[in-house]
Order: sequence, then C-alpha cells, then structure tokens
Amino acid sequence: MEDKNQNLENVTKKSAILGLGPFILGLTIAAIFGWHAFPELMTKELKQPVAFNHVVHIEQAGMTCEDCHYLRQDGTFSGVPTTAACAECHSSPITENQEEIRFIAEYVDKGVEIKDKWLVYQKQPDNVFFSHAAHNFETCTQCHDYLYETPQDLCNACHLDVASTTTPPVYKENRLSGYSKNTMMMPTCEACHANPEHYDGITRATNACAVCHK
Amino acid sequence: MERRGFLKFALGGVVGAVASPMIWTTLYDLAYWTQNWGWIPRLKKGDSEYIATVSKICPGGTPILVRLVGGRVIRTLGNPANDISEGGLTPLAASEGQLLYTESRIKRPLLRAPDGGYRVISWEKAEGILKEKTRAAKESCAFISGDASSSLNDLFSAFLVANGSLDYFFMPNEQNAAEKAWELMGGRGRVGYDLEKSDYVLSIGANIMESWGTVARNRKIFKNTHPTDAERTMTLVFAGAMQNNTAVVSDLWLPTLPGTEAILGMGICRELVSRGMGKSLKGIEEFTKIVQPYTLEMLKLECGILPDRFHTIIEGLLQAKRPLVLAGSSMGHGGGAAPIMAAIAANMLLGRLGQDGNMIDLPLPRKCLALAQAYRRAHANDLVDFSQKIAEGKKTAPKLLFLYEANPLYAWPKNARIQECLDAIDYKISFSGFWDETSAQCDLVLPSALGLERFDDVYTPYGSGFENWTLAKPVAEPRYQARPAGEVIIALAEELGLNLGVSDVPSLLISRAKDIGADFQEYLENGLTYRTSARYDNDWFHLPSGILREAMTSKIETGIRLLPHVVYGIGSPSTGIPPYANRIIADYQLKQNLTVAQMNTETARKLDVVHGEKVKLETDNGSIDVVIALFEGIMTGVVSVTAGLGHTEFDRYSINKGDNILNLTHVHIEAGTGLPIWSDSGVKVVKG
Amino acid sequence: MDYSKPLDAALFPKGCERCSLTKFSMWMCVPIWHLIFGTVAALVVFGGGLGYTALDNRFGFGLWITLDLAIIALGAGAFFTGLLRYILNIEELKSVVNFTALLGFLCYTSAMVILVLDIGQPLRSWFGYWYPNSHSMLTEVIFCISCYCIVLTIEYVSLILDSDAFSGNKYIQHLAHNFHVYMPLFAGIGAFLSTFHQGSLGGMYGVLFGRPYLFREGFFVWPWTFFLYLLSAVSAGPMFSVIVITIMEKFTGRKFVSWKVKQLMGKIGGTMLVVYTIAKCLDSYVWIHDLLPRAGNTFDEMFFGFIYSEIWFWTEHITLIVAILFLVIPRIRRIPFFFYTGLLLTCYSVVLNRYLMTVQALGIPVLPFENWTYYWPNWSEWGAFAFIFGYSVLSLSLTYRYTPVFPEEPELNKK
Amino acid sequence: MAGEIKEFERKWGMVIDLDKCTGCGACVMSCQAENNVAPQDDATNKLRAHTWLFIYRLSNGKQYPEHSTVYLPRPCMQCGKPTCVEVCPVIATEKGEDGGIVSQVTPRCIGCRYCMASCPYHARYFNWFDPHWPGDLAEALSPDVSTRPRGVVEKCTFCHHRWMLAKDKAIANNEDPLAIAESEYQTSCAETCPNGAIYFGDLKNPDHKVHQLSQSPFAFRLLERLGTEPQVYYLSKREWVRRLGDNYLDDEKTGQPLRKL
Repeated sequence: MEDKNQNLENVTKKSAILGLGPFILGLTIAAIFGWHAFPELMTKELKQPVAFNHVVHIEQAGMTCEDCHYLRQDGTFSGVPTTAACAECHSSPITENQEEIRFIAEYVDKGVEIKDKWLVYQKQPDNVFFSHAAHNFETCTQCHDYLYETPQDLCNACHLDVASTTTPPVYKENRLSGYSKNTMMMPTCEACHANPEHYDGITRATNACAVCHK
Repeated sequence: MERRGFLKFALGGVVGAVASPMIWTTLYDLAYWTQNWGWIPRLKKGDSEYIATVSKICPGGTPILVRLVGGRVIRTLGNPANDISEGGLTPLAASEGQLLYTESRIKRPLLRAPDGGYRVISWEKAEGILKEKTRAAKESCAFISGDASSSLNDLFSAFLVANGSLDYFFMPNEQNAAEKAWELMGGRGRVGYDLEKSDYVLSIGANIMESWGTVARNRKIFKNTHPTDAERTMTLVFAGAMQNNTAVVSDLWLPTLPGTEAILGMGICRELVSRGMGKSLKGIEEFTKIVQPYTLEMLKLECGILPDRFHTIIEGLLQAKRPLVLAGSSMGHGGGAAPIMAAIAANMLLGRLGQDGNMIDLPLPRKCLALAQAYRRAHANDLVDFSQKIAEGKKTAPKLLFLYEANPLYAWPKNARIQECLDAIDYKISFSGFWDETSAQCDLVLPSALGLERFDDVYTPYGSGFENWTLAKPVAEPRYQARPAGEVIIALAEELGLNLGVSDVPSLLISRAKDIGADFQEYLENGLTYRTSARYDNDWFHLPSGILREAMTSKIETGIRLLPHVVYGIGSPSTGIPPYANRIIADYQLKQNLTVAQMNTETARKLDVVHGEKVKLETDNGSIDVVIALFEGIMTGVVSVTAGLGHTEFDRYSINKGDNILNLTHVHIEAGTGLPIWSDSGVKVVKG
Repeated sequence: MDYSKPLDAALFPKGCERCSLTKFSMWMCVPIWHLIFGTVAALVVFGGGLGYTALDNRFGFGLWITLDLAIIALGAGAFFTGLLRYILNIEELKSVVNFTALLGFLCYTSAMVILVLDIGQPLRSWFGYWYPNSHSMLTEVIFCISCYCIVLTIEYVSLILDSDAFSGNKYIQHLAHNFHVYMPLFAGIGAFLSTFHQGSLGGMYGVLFGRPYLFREGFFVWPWTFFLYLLSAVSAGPMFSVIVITIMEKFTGRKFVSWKVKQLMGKIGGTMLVVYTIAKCLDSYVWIHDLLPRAGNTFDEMFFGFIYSEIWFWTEHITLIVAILFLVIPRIRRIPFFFYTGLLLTCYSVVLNRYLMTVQALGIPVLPFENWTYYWPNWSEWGAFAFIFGYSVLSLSLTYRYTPVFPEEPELNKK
Repeated sequence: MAGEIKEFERKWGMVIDLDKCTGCGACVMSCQAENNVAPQDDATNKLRAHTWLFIYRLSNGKQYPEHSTVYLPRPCMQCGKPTCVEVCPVIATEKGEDGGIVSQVTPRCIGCRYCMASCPYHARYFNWFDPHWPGDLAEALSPDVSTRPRGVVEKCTFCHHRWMLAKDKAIANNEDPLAIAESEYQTSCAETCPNGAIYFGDLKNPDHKVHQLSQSPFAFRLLERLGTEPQVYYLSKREWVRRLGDNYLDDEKTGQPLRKL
C-alpha cells in the first residue's frame, strides 16, 4: 500500500513536467487536422467548362458588363449568358483561340446550353431568392457612396472580381453540401437585413424570412 | 503510465477537434446537404415568357397563357386579355402544361408485333407502313376524330374522301344531337347560345358550370352577372338530379330525375302553352296536342319535380326580359335530341328564339378544303350505328381505321360494341398523344404532337354564342419524337399522290382565317379569339311535331337511376387523369381504387345500405364495385357516380382508379331521330 | 477461479448472487430481438421517410409522441426521488435513488431516441439549439430534456463507476467518489430542469389555442396544463419505479427494496396524486363549463364513437380517484394487492392522459364541417416501441447484473 | 406569452365568395403548378395528400329536398395571431412583417410537426416522402419556388414569390415597389378562378377590392372565436354557411356582421 502511494506521488511529480506533453501533442495534431487538412479534404476543385476571358471581352471587344449581366424587364436577373447569346458573335470562330474553337464545337454547334454548365461562384441554393433588382447601385450608394464608387464595386461586394481575370478562378465546392466556397451565407445577408437602419428610408428592407427564402 | 499518456493524448485530440471548425462546419454541411439532396430535382432558371394560345385538351376551348422559362413549358395560366374567359381557367386546361411531360405520353412510333407487344420503329418506317396500308385499303377505311372543334377535321375528312371513304366519325359529344335537333326544327346553321345577353337561364340537365359547352366562357358570364358586391343581373336555374357544380351556384335548383330532361322540357312547354304563349306560332295546335300529356301530375311522377319550384321557374321565365332554356345530358353526351328539341320549342313559345340572349342560328362552318365533307354530313355520321352494324355483321368492316386523339373504347358503353368493331378491322392506326385504351389495341401507334406543340385551332366549339376562332400555335418543339398528325397526313397524301389542296397545316388555318375574315398574322401574334356577329335569321323555325312525338316514346328507366357526374378536372377520354388532378378527386368520388356512389339517406334506407358500405352496381350491361357515400343533395332513388374514372391504360394517375361508369350504361336508340342514347340508366344495387 | 459461480462472477456487485452466464445470455436474446426489430423499423423510417409510419397530416403526433410523454412522465421518479433524497434528505430513499436515476436515464434517452426518429430531418436536429425560438414551449423542452439527460448520464456513469469491476482502479474510485459528493448538486439541477420540462410538456399542449381539447388558460396561471403535467409526473414517476423494481424482483426471485421503502414511495406518490387529482378534476370542470362553451363547443362534441368515446375521459378520472383510495388510506395501502393496483392505476391514468391529449385531441374536428379521423400506429411505429423496450430491458439487465444499483440488495437477501 | 395580434402596414388578404364557387378545382390545379407541389400516385387519402388549397363540400345538414350544398376552398388563413408561429422551436415559420403572410422556411424546418398539431385549419402539410416527379414532369418545375425534401412541413404562402417578383419588376421599371397596382400581385388561385370567386389584395388598402368586401355584412372568417384573426374572409349570403364557419352552441345567434379590421 505504501509503495503504491509512493509511486503515485512520483507519477504526479513527473506529470507536472511531462504530463502536458501528450495532451499538447494530441491537441496540436487535432487542431492542424481540423483547421487545415479537413477543409482541404472536404473541398473539391472544379474547372469552368470554358476558360472564359473577361478581360478580352471588355477591353478588346469593348463589351460592358450589362451586355451579358442585365436586369430583365420583368425584374429578374439574367445571370450568365446563354449559348445563344454567346453565339451572336461566336457562331463561328472569330479568333484562333483554342478555347473559343472548342466552345463553338462543343456548345454552339451541338446546341448545349452553357448556362447550365457554368459554375457560378456565388451560386445560391434553390431555397434562396436573391433580388438583383433590389440590391441596386442607385439605392445602396445613397448612403454607402464611399464604399461603392462604381456599380462594379457593388457587384464585387458579393461576387468575385472576375471582370479583371483572363482565366476563370478555380471553383471550390464542398463535397458534402455542394456549396461553392465563395457563396454568400446567411450572416452576410443579415449584416444588412437584420440592421434596423435598412428598414425605412431608401432601402425599406425587411428581415422577414420569405424575403430571401422561397 | 502508458494508458494515462494515451488518455491525455486523446483528450488533447478531442479539445483540438472541438476547438477547430471541423465538427461545426460538418454539422452545417450536413444540414445544407439535407436542404439540397441530389435526388430531388433542382430548379432551372431562365427568362420567362408568356405565350397566348388556346387549350386543345379542354373541350370548351379555354384560352390560355403558356409560361415558358428558358424555353421550357412550365405551366398554363388563364389569359386575362382574352374576353372569352377573362383570365379564367378550367382545371383541365390548367393541367395542359404538365401533360406534356407525363409518363403516358407516346414517345416514339410503335408497331405491334405478332406477339402483341410493341416495337419502337423509326418515323421513316412508320410512314412506309402508313403508305402501304392506306394504298392497300383504298376506300375501305374510316377515321375517328377526338377533336370536334378543330379545322383539322377538314383535312382528315378530305384525306378520307380522297381515298374514297365517307366514314368519318367524331368521339361522343352533345354537338351531334344538338345539331340534329336544330336541323329538325328548321335551323339553317348551328345552334348558338347567347348566354351573355340572357337575364334568365334555365339549364335542364346541362352542367354548364363544369362540363357543358364553352365552360370557361359560361363561367365568365356567371362571374359578370353575379357580382359579389351588387345585385345579380342574370338568374341561373339548374334542373337536374343532383346538387352538382352548376346547382350549387345556381339561384334555384329544380330536382328532376336523370333521363327525364325531355319530359321536363315538354312540361314547361305545356305550362307555357296553357298560359297562352306561342299562340301565333305555326303548328301550335299540333304542338299543343303533343304537350298535352305532360301535366304537372305527370312531371311529379316521372321527373320527381317540386311543384312550387316549377312554378317559380315558369314565372321567372315569363317575367324575364331575355329568358333562355337550354338542355343537355348529365354526362355531356348521349342524351339524345328530344330534350334539346323541347328546349328549343320552349324558347319559341317564349318568343325568344333567334333573339338576343337566346338560342341563335350561327353560320354553318364552311369547308376549308374542297374535298372535305360538309359539316352537317360529317356530324350526322353515327359511330355507334356503324360499330354495331359491323359487330352484327350487317356491314363490312373497313380494312383500315385511323384514330386521331380518339379513345372510343373508353368513351362508349359496352353495347356500342366498339370492341367487336375494332376486332373486325384489319389494321388500326392511332395518332395519339397518350397511351390510351384504344391505342393499346392498335397496330401502329404514332406519337401525336400535343396542342402546345402544333398548329391547330378551335373553331366555334359547341355551346358558343357567336362564331369564333382561336388559333393554337406551337409554343415548344414537340417533345420526344411526336409529330403533328396533320402534317403526317398531308405528307402521306402527297406520297400517295392524293391532292388535298393544302401544303401544310398553317396554310389550312390561314384559309380558315381568311374564310371568316380574321387576319391570321394578327391572331398568330396576339393569341386572342376572333369573333364574328354572323347569324341567320329565325323565320325558318317551326314547332316540332311528329319526330318529337316519336322521340318522346323512348324508354324511361324505372327503379334506381344512375346519374353520371362529369367533372372536367378528371380529364377526358383522350388525356386520362392528369398528374396533378388526383388531388381534386374528392373522397366522395374515389376511395383508394374504388369508385364512390353517392345517394341520399332516404335512398340508402330503402336499399338497406350504409355509408362506407361496399356494394355492386349492376345493370344488364355489366357491374362495378362501389363504396356508398351519403349525400343529401341528391334526389331520392338516384345514385350518382363520377365519370372519367376506371382507365386501364395511361399512367399511374389513371390506371385502376375506380371503375368506368360506361361499363354500366347501355346504348339504346332514340325513336324518331335514331340517335344513340346512353346517358340514362337504371341500376341495381347488390349487396355483398 | 470458483467454477461453482458464473463465469463473470468477478464483475458482480459485492455480496450479490446472479444467475449463470448462459441463462443470462438466453435472457438477453429477448431485448436484442426487440432491438433488431426496432433498428430495422428505424432504418426504414430514416431511409425512406416518415411516410412509412401511419402518421398523417391530421395526426402529425401519434404513438411516438404519446410514448415520449408517457415515459418522460414515468421517468420523473428520477428527479423527484433525487430531490427527496438529496435535497430534503429523506435517508430511507437511498436504496432506490440509484435505481430511479437509472430508470430516469433510460426513459429520457429513449425519449431522445424517439424524438430523433420522430422529426422529419434528424440531421437538422441541432437547429433546436442553434436557432431556438424562445416563445416555443418545445424549445424549453428540448433544452431542459437535453440538459437533464446530461445530468442523468452523469448520475448513471457514477453508478457504473461504482461497479466492482472498477474496484482496482484508484483513479475511477476517486472520480466516483467525487460524483457522489456532488450528487446533491446534480439532484438540485435535475429537479430544476425537470420541473420546467415536465411542465413545458404540458404547456406545449396547453398553448394550442386552436385545439379545444388541449387549450387551457386562466385558472392557475397560463397555461395550467403546465402544472398538471408536472403533478402527474411526480405522482406517477416514483410509482413506476416501484412497479419496475417489483417486476425485476419477480423475475430474479430476489429482493431489492424493502416493503417499507416501497410503501414510503407509494405514500409520497399517493400524496402527490391527491394534489394532482384535485387539480385535474378542477381542470376538467372548468374546461367543461367555461372554456368549451366559450369556444362554442359542447362536452359531447369532444367525443365520438367508441375509440374516441367519453369512457376514456372518465376512466382517466376514476382510476385516479380509485388509486388515491388505495394509496392514501394506510390500511388499504398496506395490503400488497391494493398497493400495487393503486400504482398501476396511477400509471395507467397518466399514460391514458398523454394518449388522449395526443391522439384524441388531434382526432377532434375543430372546423364544424370536418369529420372525425382515425389513427392507428403501424409496424414501424411499434418498432420504435420495441426498440426502447429492448434497450431498456438490456440496460436494466446489464446494470443490475454488474453494478450495485440496489445498495440494500445484499442485506435483504441474506440467508 | 401568447402571441399578440400583429399589425402591419400592408395586410395581404383573401376574400372568397362562396356563393360563386363551383368546387371545380381549377384553383387547386393552378396552385400545384405554381408552387412545385409534387404529384402523388394516390391522393385519395386526403390526410396524406398535399392540398395547400383544399376544397371542402359543406352541407346545411338537411335532408333532400331542403338540402343545400356549398364548396369552401381553404388556403392557409395567414392568421393575424397564428397558432403555428409561436410553437415552432426553430423559427422556421414566421408572421411576415411585409404583409402578414405566414411564411414557411422549409430549409430551416426540422419536421417536428408541432405547427401541424397546432393548426385548427389543417393548412399545413408534411412531406411524408421525398417528392417525386415521374417521367419528365420535373421539367415543368417553376424556378420561383424551391422543391421540398421529405421530412419538412409546407403550406400555402399566398404565392409570396409573386409579391417578390412584382416588387422586382417595379424596380426594374423605375416604379415604387411598394405602390404596385392590385393586379400586379395576385395569387395563382385568385387569378385562375373562372367564376371570380377568389379576391386577393391588401386588406388595408381602400383601393383594393378585398378591403370593401371584407367589411361586407356577409363576410365571416373560419373559427373566429379562437382568436386566430385570419386574413382570409369568406362571403355568403346564406346564414347557414356563415354559421358553419365557427362553432356555436345551439342557443347562440349568428349571422351578425363581423367588422374586425
């Protein structure tokens, strides 16, 4: 009995120095796994179906954002252009670009809809209703003019700044939820919608569920 | 000590894991996963368009707007711009969008193999067979059309005539009986019902708010004459055996037993005559004699009417400025001409026939193609007579039969002997959108483009009050390998070297438009209904005598009467029950797979049955299993069963849902007119 | 090794005899079969949806919720006995307090299992904690039940740690000792949490102002079903513990708790039952004569046919009164037959109450033109029942065999 | 703790003229197509069928020939004091501050069905199975309303998405989104009814038809005595129909005009 107690005391003394070792080791491994390895594991990287070059379209073709991404007459947003819209210029190759040639062969000629294949970085699930009409530049800049100098700034508040890219960024998708890594989540919506300052005046927003959910 | 060290390591691991986002993001991701399960279809976005056209599956020709998103048909809506309906929609027209996509659609040409199964074949091969069979059959061919209001009938009938045959038939409809009655009483054109201008409408048997005539228009008229916040400008009276869809909104319900519509009509005529109406009419003496037996006593006995309500109606008719009496059968067809003749006579006695707000004489449709049969000729053809004669061997069966969106096997009682007739025909070709009962017995089944996928029209459907024309245009490409039947027939005629005088369906429709004075292009764009005010004057009419007297001798059922209840929502013989429609079939119409028979407590007491009891309804013709439901809004001695159930083909929404009421009824011939009648039937309720 | 004893004899609590391992294994087949059946049913429901149950849009709540409410009420013995033992220091109850904690643990974990099965989206169940609606009685229930479940787990773990299997391990002995030191604290927390959720469960129904059978307001405070549920639970809980103990005694042929303690439990339960019965009868009176007519309903309209007949309503009340007679009058209580019948009647009445408030309440048509509708659970719902039965029997058997759940057992069974 | 009756600037409401309803079911068909309600193979068990809008057949309780029938379409009542909102443990349903529509956020719903147990109108429907669109029926899905998986509750939303789309349309056309015309936002059932029996609009806006109609002496609401304050009104000139709208003791009189706006 004596011996045992002696042992116990020794152990207690030792653990005072070494005891935390295994704990810290376990903690570190788990933390590294949890913070780094696990998110990697959960993410799938996808390439866009066509290496669309925004810069070329803006700078060389002289297009504006609104040529493709516009508000329809009925208030809905066009989003990504359709194959038919692309084919207005690209019915046959107008450059030597391999991607363009491939796009025409695989999409325009075969009548495949690019809109269905394109990966939207801010893709919202079906249960979300986002109104591009309501979140417009004129309204937001009544107060937030220092934040958004151009309409594009407002777009970039949620969207990736793809307009300045020559090749589309990699699309990162969560394997389990299927959500894009860049998509906007509810706390971001609530940053404005749960802020009572937006309830009157110019924005007249509400935080009712069905304003964003359908 | 090893164990303790490991425990510490594990504890550290747990703390580390909890402190990292791993667990928490996974919880979220799991929830997101449940919100977007991959096996549940995702929504597809796109730009919305709304195209105005007309429903081809709704027999009333309901104007519709088709909503497309990204070129896909999403649904149909009412068209507020079209004054026929002012935005209203019938339940059948509401299902037209979904019907494009159902499982029961025929997707490819199918050829019956010797073993009875079907093989998918190419259109080229199908066209080859069409050509070969038509050429071989020559004049020995017949055609059944399931669409009475389309100008395409001219095309098909011209094709038939070019082959040398006049055997062109329509699916059962009230139109044939009404045109017959109209003609017999001196009408030069077609009967029209000017409901808009009437201030007192008495409908004898016709379920005008649900299934009779131009339903969407009838109901629009009801809407406008019965404003919610003001006095009504029209009185609607319904005479029938049950508080059906029309009776519940009518201002007065006059119960009358099924099959006694003609007697009631005669009784009304007698009452009008006795009050001195129609004195100056030609043949009034003769007519007075004919109506003499239809006394109030007889009406009480035969029709079971309530005298006070009857008198209210007579007073109402007499006091109204523009009263209208119309008649139809509870089934929407198969009621014979006598009730309609009696109604026309009543209108004559009221001095209103041909006037505003009454029955008017609409122009006869002119042929679009020179070869086509004349309107009256085509509508005088009687498929029941044809079929019975073939079955009895009194007539040689044609070698070839074309069916166009027609499902006669389902739509007639057994003793119309459609089955035997079909068996006797060598080769049957069906153009059909859906896999119906008749197609399932045909040798060649061709996928027909539906109303939203083809050019077609609705030309003055039965029940209209004016000549009108609405163009149906393709709003989407035909799905699967469906093709417009009209184009197939034109191509076939060309192959056979027959000159029909038309190169494609649109040009046929253009000639129709030109004929009635419409600008095709304009109506192609606006999708509205063109109307004319053309009508004949009314001095040709005469009171009926001999034929009516004879027709009134037709057999009247005794004992328990069967009352078919037709509701549009359940679909038509050629569509089956649309996918979403089973939710509007009430529990007093269908219980699981059993048809429900409704009767009142008094009837149930007499028959010694209770609510929920399973019984058999029997006639000489056959029997069906039903479950009893009590409903007091029905006459004593009457059993009501919903029609449109009991399909054996189509898809999961139709197959084995109840029994077909036509398995009970039987055809008999109306004396005098020779028209087949099958809407009324006596029935036995057998327990156990 | 002593071959005259069962193979696992070393693990038995000190001074207690147990049957042979073979016999025990045979007995284990009974709960395991139930567990298998229940698991199959659960997998079908998880995999295919709640459509595999007999629930429908009218009966969104059915057997499972009835069962949930019933076992939570019957499991109330845990908190109430704990409260009496540790806070009010009724020393005699120490022989049952372990067991009531065990029974409570089983009841509450079973309830959690059923709740997870019952909700349509179990993977979202954590929304209940993360996005709580503070107005909802159900939120209160979710929080209190989960917290109390943790408390019960701690109590149960301490019981397991008390097992002789761990007698060689100082560390665990220390831990077990510490648990015991803090037991009054746990009992206090447990009592607090339980009071609330037992009440909230009643409140859950009492707030349903669209349901004339359930809605209660005014009388004590809003909604008074809160107190009825609490009172019924504290009366039936201890009694259910005694019933289960007695059944176990019959099965094992051993004595676990003295007759005196049982009588005490019965007396305590009986006393609470008096309060409950008075409250319940008052409640029914006010409901019939005030609430119902104010809503335009009559008493008769609340009942229909046999399955929904008044018989059950009256049974619920009469059994309570009979049970009081049996349990409160000492002379009658001392006769075992009446004593046990009293306990059974009380539990029956409380379970019947939960059933009526779940199924009958939903079967009653509220709209004047609606009809009565019927509900009868199907196999998949009974499967859940089998699952918790198997789970409870399994746990009870194992715990009884290997832990000193009845501290007085060696004493009572001395030969 | 009992919920208060909430008042908002706008109050979307419906008035259904029962004297004009033939019970044809066109509204039900339209509702399903508009809201992506999945079809069911068998819908004869009405306790399992999804009918956001359900048509009851009412009877005056008399025998033939004194018997009278009326059809009563029942959407969600969008109660002013809903039974369902307070009880939801996860705030999956709420009384919308933008017109008082009781929303149902199916991605939040955990499927406990407490709201269904609370609703005396049976206006809430549970997804007992995963939705299934056989054949190519899924092609007809509208982009406006999300599909719902099994295990969640769904209900009539007064076609709330149409209100959102109408506002967006107004913005796109430089109009005031909160001052749109009555016709710009109509529910699918209201616009479909061929008899014009269903009226929809802002109960508080005097320019809207429902405003006057809801104050008609013939107006009543279902189960008003419960205090749910429905935003759906019914009209009938027949006293027995109005009496069937709520529970009354035999000696109680009914037929009094109801003005509770």
